[in-house]
Amino acid sequence: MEDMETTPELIEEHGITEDEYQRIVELLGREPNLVELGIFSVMWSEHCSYKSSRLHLGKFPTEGERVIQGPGENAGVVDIGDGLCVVFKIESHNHPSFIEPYQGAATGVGGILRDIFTMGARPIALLDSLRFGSPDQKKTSYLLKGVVSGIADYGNCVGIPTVGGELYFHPSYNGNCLVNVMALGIAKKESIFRALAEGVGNPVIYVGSPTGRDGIHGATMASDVFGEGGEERRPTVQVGDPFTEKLLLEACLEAFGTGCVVGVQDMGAAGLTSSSSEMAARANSGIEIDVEKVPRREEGMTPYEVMLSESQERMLFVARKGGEERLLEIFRKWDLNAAIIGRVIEEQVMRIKEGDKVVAEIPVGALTEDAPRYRRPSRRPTWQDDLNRLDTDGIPLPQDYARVLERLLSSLNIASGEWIYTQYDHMVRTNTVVLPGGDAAVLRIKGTQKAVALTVDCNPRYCYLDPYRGGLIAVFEAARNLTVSGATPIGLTDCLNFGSPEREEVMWQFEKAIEGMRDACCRLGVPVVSGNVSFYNETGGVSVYPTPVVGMVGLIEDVERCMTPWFKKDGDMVALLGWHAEEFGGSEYLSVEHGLERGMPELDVDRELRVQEACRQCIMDGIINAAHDTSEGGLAVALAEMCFGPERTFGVRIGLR
Amino acid sequence: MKFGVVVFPGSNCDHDCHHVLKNVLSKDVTYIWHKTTAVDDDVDCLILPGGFSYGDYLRTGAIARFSPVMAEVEQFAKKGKYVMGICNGFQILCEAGLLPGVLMMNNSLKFICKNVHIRVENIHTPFTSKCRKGEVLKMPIAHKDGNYFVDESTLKRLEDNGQVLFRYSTPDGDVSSKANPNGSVANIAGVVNAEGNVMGMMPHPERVCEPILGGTDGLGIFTSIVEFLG
Amino acid sequence: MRFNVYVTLKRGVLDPQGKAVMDALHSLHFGEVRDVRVGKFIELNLDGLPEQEARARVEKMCQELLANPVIEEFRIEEVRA
Amino acid sequence: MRFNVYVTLKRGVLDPQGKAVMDALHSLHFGEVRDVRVGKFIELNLDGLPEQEARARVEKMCQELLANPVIEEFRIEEVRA
Repeated sequence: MEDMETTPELIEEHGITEDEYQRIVELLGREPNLVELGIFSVMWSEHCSYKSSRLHLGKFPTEGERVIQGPGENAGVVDIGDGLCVVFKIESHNHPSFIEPYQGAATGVGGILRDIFTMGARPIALLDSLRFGSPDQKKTSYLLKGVVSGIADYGNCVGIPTVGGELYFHPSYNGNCLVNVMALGIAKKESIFRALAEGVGNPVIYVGSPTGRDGIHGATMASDVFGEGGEERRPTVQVGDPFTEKLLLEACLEAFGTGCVVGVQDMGAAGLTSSSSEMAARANSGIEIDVEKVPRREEGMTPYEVMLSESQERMLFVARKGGEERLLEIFRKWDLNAAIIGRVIEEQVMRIKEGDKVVAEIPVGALTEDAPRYRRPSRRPTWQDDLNRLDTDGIPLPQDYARVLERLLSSLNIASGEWIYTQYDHMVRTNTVVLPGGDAAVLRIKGTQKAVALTVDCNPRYCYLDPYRGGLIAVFEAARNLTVSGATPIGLTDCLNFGSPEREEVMWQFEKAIEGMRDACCRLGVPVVSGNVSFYNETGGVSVYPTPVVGMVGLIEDVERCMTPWFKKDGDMVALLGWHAEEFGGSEYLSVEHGLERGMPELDVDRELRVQEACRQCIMDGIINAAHDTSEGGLAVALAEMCFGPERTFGVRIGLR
Repeated sequence: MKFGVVVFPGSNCDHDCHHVLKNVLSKDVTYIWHKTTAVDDDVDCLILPGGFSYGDYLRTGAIARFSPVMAEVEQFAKKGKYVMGICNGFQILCEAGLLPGVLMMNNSLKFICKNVHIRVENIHTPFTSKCRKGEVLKMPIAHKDGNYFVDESTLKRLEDNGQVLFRYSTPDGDVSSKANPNGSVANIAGVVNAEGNVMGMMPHPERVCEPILGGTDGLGIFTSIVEFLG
Repeated sequence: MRFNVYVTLKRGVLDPQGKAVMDALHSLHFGEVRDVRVGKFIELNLDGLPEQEARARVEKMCQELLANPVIEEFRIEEVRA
Repeated sequence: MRFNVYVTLKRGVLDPQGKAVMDALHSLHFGEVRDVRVGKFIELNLDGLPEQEARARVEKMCQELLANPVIEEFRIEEVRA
């Protein structure tokens, strides 16, 4: 198979366009062989190269005095004082989860956790943001059951608490579910590691599960839409082993303490190929790998398969020359496969050998910096205007407000997610101070008086009705969740789930949503430190609602001061902080009661900032017992949610005048 | 007085137990790697923590039971020293035959993580001497295989010898099937061996030893063994 | 009428449980074990139906519930009373 | 040389998994299902040993690790190549 000569069909099957192929020939100065073609196809896929989004992502603010590491590494790093920092990121595993929900979601958890501990941090929290089609679809319940048990089994076995998340159902996700997983870790500032293949002659060590044929072309699959019969791409699903992940986590953290580690990266999408080339690119060095030395699970694997395999639970280390034995000893202690498979070299190329035969040699820059960048055409959809026309007089007032509130509270996008999060161990590591069910999860930082607050949030309906304001609100709503917990937002990670970038209206939605998020981040002074883009979430030409999921982290200086949304004492006064407008455009009420998705709520940024600051001040001064933000379902639902406390249930009486 | 927290590949609550003993109760405590074959003499009490030893593959605790350290744990118990198994630790002690019975899959077939209430049945043991008879403790469980099973005759022996330490109950101490989260026979949540020096329980006391985490009902278990060791 | 259904992982799909059991057997000095794969064994008791029809029904049960078609395969065996 | 080991719960021991699978089958309109029991199916590949000796070794593996004698019983079957 290796010496097959690259035919147009083969190129097309690798998802590479005609002019991209010409560019490859130019960069190599010759035709690529099959191994090289495979490597280019995964490294230049949308998923790895961000070719349709890179130009727009540049608009985000990524600096700030707390920022230690912004976008470009495996995860973002933000300083929280006391010599500590938080390391966090959110990732998507949408396509694998649609094909095999259990393993798709489980490997999503495994992958995001490796992005955290590869930076030298101990992961302490997981959150999941899940979106499915309408509940009456048979496939929806199959996907939901598989995804939840996949996340539960993997997270529980690895021993990292899943402390929060969101669950949303909407017909636009019938053909494509969204499974975004966020993870956060803690590290000392001086023990942060970066993915650098530095120091000519330093040995490259492979550690973790042996390589199999799973997931080959996982990266290109994620950059491709499903046709109606998309399911026959089944063999590309990877299988996760949380037990090996736990060994890998402990072994890596132990290895980092030896001083023998120069650089490290986990093998994520595009496995060995992306980890090795990206580590070399970041260090302006080269890397040489002998595939024969790579531990394997199957016989007769070709260099093509070894380089593109996406077997899970594998890491690539660059060791200080002479320190490799010390590292191999630690990996043996933890019963992990480990082997020296290559070394850092002078010439800035990735050279793949099989024994002493060179099977691929590619300039490192060609795979990373010189990957194509497209400014895709974008156009405001014609149907956008009448989305914002809502004739409120035509909407009848409800006859029985109590029944309406009941229907809202039992609608799946508002109802409690307790039946899900009780399947997750959300208390292990004994840091969880505010348990799931509140606005944000709060975790104490042992050894300090501080705590961090975490939330993931996005209202896709707003982003469909008005992408700019939808993006703006997504960021402010995440900040609100942190503020009502008593936290100050300090950093953001995002997972931008959209349809095909080759469709103009999708690109318009993408640009506008990013502009809205950017403006909100600038006004809040919150930097974007990591993130992920997932395009091609569409089936049969129907794409998902624009879903820019925001993962935000806040800091609480004194953990005793953190706040929860539930009423605490009889006789407490209830006050609404902020302005109440007579509007219900784009509301859950309008959708649940009248099946309408029209109009859009206003957001006055200055007022929003003042309300959040006032709320935080009230909490700091200890003059309030509960604080909750009004989101889906509005004021009535917010008040009801405040009554259902984990310790006690309360009633509340409100005078509307 | 010194504690040892055994670390199996896949243990997750080892850090949590170590934290309570060292930072909350300021006792001397050390980690014991599962490949060790000799525990130093000055260790008085071994704790087998919660987690997913060996990924819970085949059966929970089935493989950990053969770790090199387990032969040492058996000797340690024979010498009359104290052994505490929490969640996965309890499963391992049952598989090793140091405690009677088996922990099967919850009858809901789902992993359950929530606060439950347990009633203290016997206060004449090193693990419950600081509790009051019939006292109800609020403690979290986090397991998929906590459905304790013993056959009829063993159950009778446990009841007669007072080896049942805790039963799942309602907040006011009523041992009803409604209060049983996983289907355990006779609502059993924790037992002790005939000699009284080896204990296993499914709920996690180490997760409720600090007010910031919502309560201190778990402290009684640790302070009992501390006081017993004198 | 009784049927046994054997559900196993497809060839090439990673079997972490099989690997863990093999390592455990090796640590118990059963060095001769080359490979282990762990699957599910389901005993089904059905009301009397003509054999052909019953087998077709069991086939349908496997496709719809008992096996995950993406990574598992199944074998059906009728148990003579 | 290949052996199959079937590990099942002893009669009289509650089988929550079997009950749950039966309920699910009923909800999928497979009303003819009377009873379901779920067990483990373990495939063992061994180096060549005389059949008698190999079977005895597998028996030992089951008693020591593969089955929990308190609640489980096992059946061994040699697979002709």
